[in-house]
Amino acid sequence: MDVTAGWYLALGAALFVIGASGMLLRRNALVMFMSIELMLNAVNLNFVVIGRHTGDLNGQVAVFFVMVVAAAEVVVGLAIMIAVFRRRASASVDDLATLKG
Amino acid sequence: MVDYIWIIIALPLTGAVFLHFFGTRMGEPAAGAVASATIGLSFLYALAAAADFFTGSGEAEAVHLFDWIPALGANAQLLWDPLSAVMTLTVTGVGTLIHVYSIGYMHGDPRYGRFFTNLNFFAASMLILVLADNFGLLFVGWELVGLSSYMLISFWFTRPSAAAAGKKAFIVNRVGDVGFLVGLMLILANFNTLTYGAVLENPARFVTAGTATAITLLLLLGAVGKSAQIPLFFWLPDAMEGPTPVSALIHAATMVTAGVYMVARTASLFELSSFSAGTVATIGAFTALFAATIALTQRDIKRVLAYSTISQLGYMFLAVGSGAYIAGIFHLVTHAFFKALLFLGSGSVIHALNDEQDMAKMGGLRKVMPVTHATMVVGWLAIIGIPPLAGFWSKDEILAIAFGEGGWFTFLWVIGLITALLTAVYMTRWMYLTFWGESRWEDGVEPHESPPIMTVPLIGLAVGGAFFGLLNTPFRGPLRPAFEHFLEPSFEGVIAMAHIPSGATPWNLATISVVAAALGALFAYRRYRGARAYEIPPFASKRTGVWRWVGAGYYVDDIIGNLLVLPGKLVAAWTAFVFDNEVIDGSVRAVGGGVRRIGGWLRPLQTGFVRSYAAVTFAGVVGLLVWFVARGVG
Amino acid sequence: MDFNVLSLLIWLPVAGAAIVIGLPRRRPELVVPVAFALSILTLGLAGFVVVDFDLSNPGFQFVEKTAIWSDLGIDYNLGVDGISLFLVALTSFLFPIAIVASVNITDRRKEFMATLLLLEGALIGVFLSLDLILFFVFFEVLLVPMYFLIGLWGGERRLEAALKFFLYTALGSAFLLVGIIFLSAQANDQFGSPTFNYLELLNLDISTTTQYWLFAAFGIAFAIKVPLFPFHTWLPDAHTEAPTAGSVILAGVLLKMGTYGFLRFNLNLFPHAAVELAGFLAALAVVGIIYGAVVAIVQPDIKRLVAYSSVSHLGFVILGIFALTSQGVSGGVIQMVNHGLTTGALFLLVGMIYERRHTREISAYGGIQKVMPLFAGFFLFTVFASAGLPGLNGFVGEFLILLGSYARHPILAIIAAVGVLLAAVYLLWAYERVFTGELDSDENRALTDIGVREIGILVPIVALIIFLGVYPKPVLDRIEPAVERVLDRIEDRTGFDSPLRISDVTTDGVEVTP
Amino acid sequence: MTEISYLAIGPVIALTLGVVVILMVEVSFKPSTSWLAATAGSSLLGAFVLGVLQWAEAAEDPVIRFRGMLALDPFAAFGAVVLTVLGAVALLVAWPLVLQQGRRAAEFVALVLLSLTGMILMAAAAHFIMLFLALEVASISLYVLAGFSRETAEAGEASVKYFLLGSFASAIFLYGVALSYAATGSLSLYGTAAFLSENLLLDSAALLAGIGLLIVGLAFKVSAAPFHMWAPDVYQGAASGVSGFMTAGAKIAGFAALARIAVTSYAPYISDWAPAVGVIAAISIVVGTLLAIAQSDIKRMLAYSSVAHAGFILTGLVAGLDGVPFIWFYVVTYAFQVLGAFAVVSVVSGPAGTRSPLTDYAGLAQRAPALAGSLALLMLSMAGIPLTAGFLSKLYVFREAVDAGYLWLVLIGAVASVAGLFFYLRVIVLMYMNPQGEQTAGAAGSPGVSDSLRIALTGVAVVTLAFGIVPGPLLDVVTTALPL
Repeated sequence: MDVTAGWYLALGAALFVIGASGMLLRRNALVMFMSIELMLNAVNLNFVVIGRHTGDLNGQVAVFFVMVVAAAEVVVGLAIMIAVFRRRASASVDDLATLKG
Repeated sequence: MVDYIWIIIALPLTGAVFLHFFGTRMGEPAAGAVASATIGLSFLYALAAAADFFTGSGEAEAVHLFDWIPALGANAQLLWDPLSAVMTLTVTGVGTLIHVYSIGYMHGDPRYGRFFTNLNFFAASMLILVLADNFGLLFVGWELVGLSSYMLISFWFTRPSAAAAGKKAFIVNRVGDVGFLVGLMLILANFNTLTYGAVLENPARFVTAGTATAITLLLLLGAVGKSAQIPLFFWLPDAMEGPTPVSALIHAATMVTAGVYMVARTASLFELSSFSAGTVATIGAFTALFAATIALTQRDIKRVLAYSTISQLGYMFLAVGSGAYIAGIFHLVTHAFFKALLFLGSGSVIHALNDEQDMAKMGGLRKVMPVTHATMVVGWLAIIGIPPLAGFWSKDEILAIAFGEGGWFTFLWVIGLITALLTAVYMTRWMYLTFWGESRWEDGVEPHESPPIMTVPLIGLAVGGAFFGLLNTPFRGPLRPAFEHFLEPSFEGVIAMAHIPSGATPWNLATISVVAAALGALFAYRRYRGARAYEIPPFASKRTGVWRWVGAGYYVDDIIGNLLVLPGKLVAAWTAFVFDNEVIDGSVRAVGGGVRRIGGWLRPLQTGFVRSYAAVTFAGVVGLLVWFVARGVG
Repeated sequence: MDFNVLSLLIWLPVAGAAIVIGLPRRRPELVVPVAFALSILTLGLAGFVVVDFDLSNPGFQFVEKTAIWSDLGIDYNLGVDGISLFLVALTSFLFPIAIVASVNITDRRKEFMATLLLLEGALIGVFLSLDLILFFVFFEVLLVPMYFLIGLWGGERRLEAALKFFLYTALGSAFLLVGIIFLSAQANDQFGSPTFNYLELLNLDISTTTQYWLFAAFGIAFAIKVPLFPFHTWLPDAHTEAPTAGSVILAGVLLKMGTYGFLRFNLNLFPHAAVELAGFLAALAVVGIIYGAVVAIVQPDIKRLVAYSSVSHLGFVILGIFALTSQGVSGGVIQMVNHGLTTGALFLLVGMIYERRHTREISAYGGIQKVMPLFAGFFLFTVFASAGLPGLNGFVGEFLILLGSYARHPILAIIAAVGVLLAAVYLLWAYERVFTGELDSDENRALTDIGVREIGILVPIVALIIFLGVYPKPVLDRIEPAVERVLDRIEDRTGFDSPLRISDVTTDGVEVTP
Repeated sequence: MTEISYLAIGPVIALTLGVVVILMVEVSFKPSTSWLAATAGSSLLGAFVLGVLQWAEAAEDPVIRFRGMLALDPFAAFGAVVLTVLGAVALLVAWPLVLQQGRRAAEFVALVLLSLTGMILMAAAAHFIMLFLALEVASISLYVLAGFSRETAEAGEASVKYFLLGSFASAIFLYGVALSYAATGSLSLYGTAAFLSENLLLDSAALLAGIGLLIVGLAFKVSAAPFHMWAPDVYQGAASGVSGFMTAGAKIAGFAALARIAVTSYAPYISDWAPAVGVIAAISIVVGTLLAIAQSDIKRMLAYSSVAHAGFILTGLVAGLDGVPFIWFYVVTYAFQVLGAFAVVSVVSGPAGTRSPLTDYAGLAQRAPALAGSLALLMLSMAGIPLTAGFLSKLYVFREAVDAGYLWLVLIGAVASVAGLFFYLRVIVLMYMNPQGEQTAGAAGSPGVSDSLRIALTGVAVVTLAFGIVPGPLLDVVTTALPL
């Protein structure tokens, strides 16, 4: 059997959902952030596949931009987290619940 | 002359307005003089204006003053016809005498000026009532006299009883007025106007007997309220809280007779419905008897007269109910004379005994108050119907006509006759307890004859009470029934005018009633001659059986109080404090609070945990996807 | 018109508010005179309009029209007809009185007077607007000054009262706004261009079902304002907590916006629905008449008593309007004015006694007629005016309403007549408890009678009360053509045949000597 | 005719230039705050002027430049102008905060300008990738701004939450882009539009799913329920001086982007997405109002009210292109109102403060009449009382929604706006009628108001009133500020 675009898209979707569920289930801020990265990459996969499928370069190019943005996010995100979690033992986001209601 | 008929109203009205601003400053007796002058002048004017009617050359005229509420056919428009002339003359005539009397009676009252303001204002209102040419204006007068009666009854407002009595009078009258008002609704709906001419001229053109019955019964409710007939009579005795001249003018001579006048005025409607007419007569007869019985037992000199007034008004209702409109008006006039006389006399007595009203503390005043006594004797004979005094002629005409109607009316005649007997009893008793027998005055009271300013009006009224009756004797010849001829033009439209049966009947009837009166007087004479206070039954400590009932006015006030007023207040309180506060406003508050509470419930969802936020967001995503994909696929 | 008198009527008080605020802080004694002068000026303008009003023209007069936001069809469009004329006059008449009545307010007096003047402008605007958005703007914006009036200068429970008043009425206007927008959407479909112009919207033909919905949307807003039973509970609180001037304006003018709205919009824009629902609304009105009176009887607080009496009286107005007869409707219109005068006067009087004794509890008084005879006289007079005594203004309205509505709602009219009796009950009972009897407590013995200023503000009202009662012709002559026009419109839109019109009535009797 | 148009990126250049200069100078010298102000001001001024030029240019012939990347149309131009003005006012408001930052002042200013560039690009982007980049530029700077003040733990918490959820949303948005790309084969907004108008999709599931995710991504930015959860925490946690800018900017940019893609790319599918938008609007209005009622902290209250307002603005979107001008009107006027409101908050509870309980406002009218007055005006405007911009905004969006047949939504909106009075009036009551009595009023002395802030507040108040009474000028502009 040959692997059509549909499979890749399905894989992308699966990865995206895995990432999303990681976001919902994990406590550790870093891990949550990683699952977001996973979601972004799932989307990247889609872009590549569709670009390949339609022979349109935009898809391929988009991936690079997403990667760059993701990198930027990493930088800022990690900076923020360090700033916040420096004083704390864990990096559990559940400790951050003073603002609510 | 007639075109300026409004002057009759304007005079006392200006008097009232003038006195309102300057009366207090003028003080006595100027204020009283002004008031008496204004009303006296309007009496003279009315006399002059009525001249044509005396000669029989007069024509009924409507005088248009200005538009008031044209949309209802109710304009400021006066009607000058024999009927309104008679009423005007009575009001102004008797009114003048009472005004003069008051100059003396109210001597020394701190609110002397205000009293005459109100008295003048009452006269003006009453004149509006009798001169109105449409039901709208009639209603104006109708209510204004109610107002002035309210203000005069509670004139001594510091006495709670007086204030309460005034309020009671006004509200009970209002009950009747509701009926009156609804009656006017029907009139407008059926006649498309409130003007007398269009309504009363052959109303059969517009209404069936049924409608006429409805209208007349509603009007009757109003009349019953004003004229203190069953079931709305119980305000009048309390109204005696007012100064005696007020009782004389308003609650004996004029205002209370407005009901009779109104029925007579709307005769052409009443005759369309024999039922209504019968109701009027029956109410009248029974009220007459009922009130007379209570009058037997009262010890307050004025309350006796109050119940007597109710009873006499009953006679008038009996008259107009049996179609004897002229007889009714006739009795109205004679009664105005002798009842005003009696009231003013009692006023003179009260005055002499330093505001003592309890007859148990009177007696033997004949010697000290000769003039008053003399006039009272006239009044007494007049009211119990001894010829040739006024009461005899008018009352007997009524009884005769009722008898002549036959059927049910014969029964009413019997009641009327019994009432005549009772009238003789309680009035004779009244005379004994006040003027005759021995004195039972409190210590330190030296009664004295009232000053001329008070006695002169008494004499004037006495003359009227004595001779006015002769104006309407059934004799032919020199003493032809002038009064009847005088009034007849006003009742042209009325087909079924009842007249005295011809032949010997009236004479027999007259004899019967005179005998009845004599018997009553005789009984009272034997019973109360030389009586001492403690041994006079109605006064004796132990009132037994029926006397307790009668003495308490059949407990009507208590019944009203406990069956209507009290439950009414309870219902009102429940509506206000339970239903309105809890149910209606409560539900409003509930909505407001509910919104707040829902907000409170939602807050905990904002847990502060990032992951739950993400979860909610994700749920939103899923929901949206489901929606879109469903649409995309379907 | 060479000058836009109507605009002046609206904006003069508003500018006045600015002027008052601008007055120097160190000259507090200037505030009242300036405010008073401005309101008198406004009254003069209103008087000019009343006099210059053309009786033969049943339509709108002094019309001004300039497109402000034309792309949305929102115009600045003013006009006055026989229906709004006397409401404007009443408004401009009551404000000078309200101002003089509140000279004793020392806390933030400037702000107080400015608020009053703003309120006046907005109120006049409500009655003059011929553009629905303009109407709504005034209708809604005047909640703010009123809110501050109650909330800043009110009694102990002023805050909740003010909030209740604001929210309750705003809820109504929310529906009104949706209704208005929907109406203009209809116009957009039918005319191809959106418009909020009342006169143009009159030409819409709206399906009967839509009319019901719109009638409801407008109706709720106005029913709350009137207030109709059962939307009335904001009123006693607001009236009771408001300062005297506030109560006077609230009862005198604000409530009329509801009745006016019913007459101006519900009857004209949705005739079918109006004819169909007339019975229902009249029934609500009658319930209000009786209910308000019954509740008033037992109120221990005299201001609350007067407030509930308003519920009862406004019921008469609505009954008259939805009688759909000339007599009923014109009675309703004149009764709006009457109620404004009498209830306004009552609140003034209550305010005077409150200033002296600082209690509204009826039970705290008794026998004070002895120490305050003048006050008692004015009070009794007003009481009877309010109880609809013939010869005074209240009667003319009630008489027209009752007799006019019988033709269409006989039963309801008869029940309403009982309201006249109940009015006498609660008013006279209250009078008896406050003024008559023995003068027992020392506080009451210490009371002083009203002074020149207080007499001065009462006399004009009293004069008007008598004048309108004895000679209402000038007023009726201006009202009736406009009312006839409304009914004609309903008749040719719906084929409804009004049971009683002016033309039906005859005044011919015995030959009349001119 | 070239694809390059420096005018199209003019404002962006001006701002980025400003950022670069500020940062470079900052590292080498210690510039005074006044110098900072001057630089920031001039770059904002430049951006503004260029924006106006854009408008003048685009008014004649709107075009797409940079090979379908950026639109040079009135829509973009207007966005640029409004956002630069907003940025300026925001800096005025935040200036006390800047002064407190000492060495970090420059970073702060730079971040504000940077996020502005992102927002401006969001309004101008004609390509999904462009849009994504703009979105990220704007958001990432906001993440940092949210946690900028190190004093309070709340700030850090706020920024972490904002960051995590924000990037989560971005991912979702991006996935939506991918799906749309899959369905249409185009990443350009206008390409997508062209494709959809030319050929009819047999199975639009993928496309619609994509649209759905795109809407979620942007609804998150504008904090529409149920994607609003972050908003209250972030706006409260962030320094009062800056949360106003975060709210306002995000709203303008987010709605600009949302409006553009909705009415250009996916116009043919309006019957599919409009109802969904309507539902989101309804939920936002109801949830925002109800929760705002329950708040005791004014910042949270404002946050929830901004959720409700997001709902009201979305109400305008259901009308499609017809609604766009009124979305502009609403979002612009609202943005300045919310900025002003937070400005007052930053005075009362300190520019770096995070919490601002309502009780602090008791008796404010006596202590600071001007502040109280302007806050009261803003509250009334947000509540939609006539003669304020807030009323007209609501009126317009409601009217459009009714025309589009969304009566139910308008009814919900109208009733909710009444319930909203609850909390707007509560602030006024506290300030003027002061039920607690004097003891709270005595507690806090008269707060000092910096001149910059006074200017900003006056401006905001004037705008709110002016556009409430004579909306004409603004209306004329927004009715032409349509996307190509």
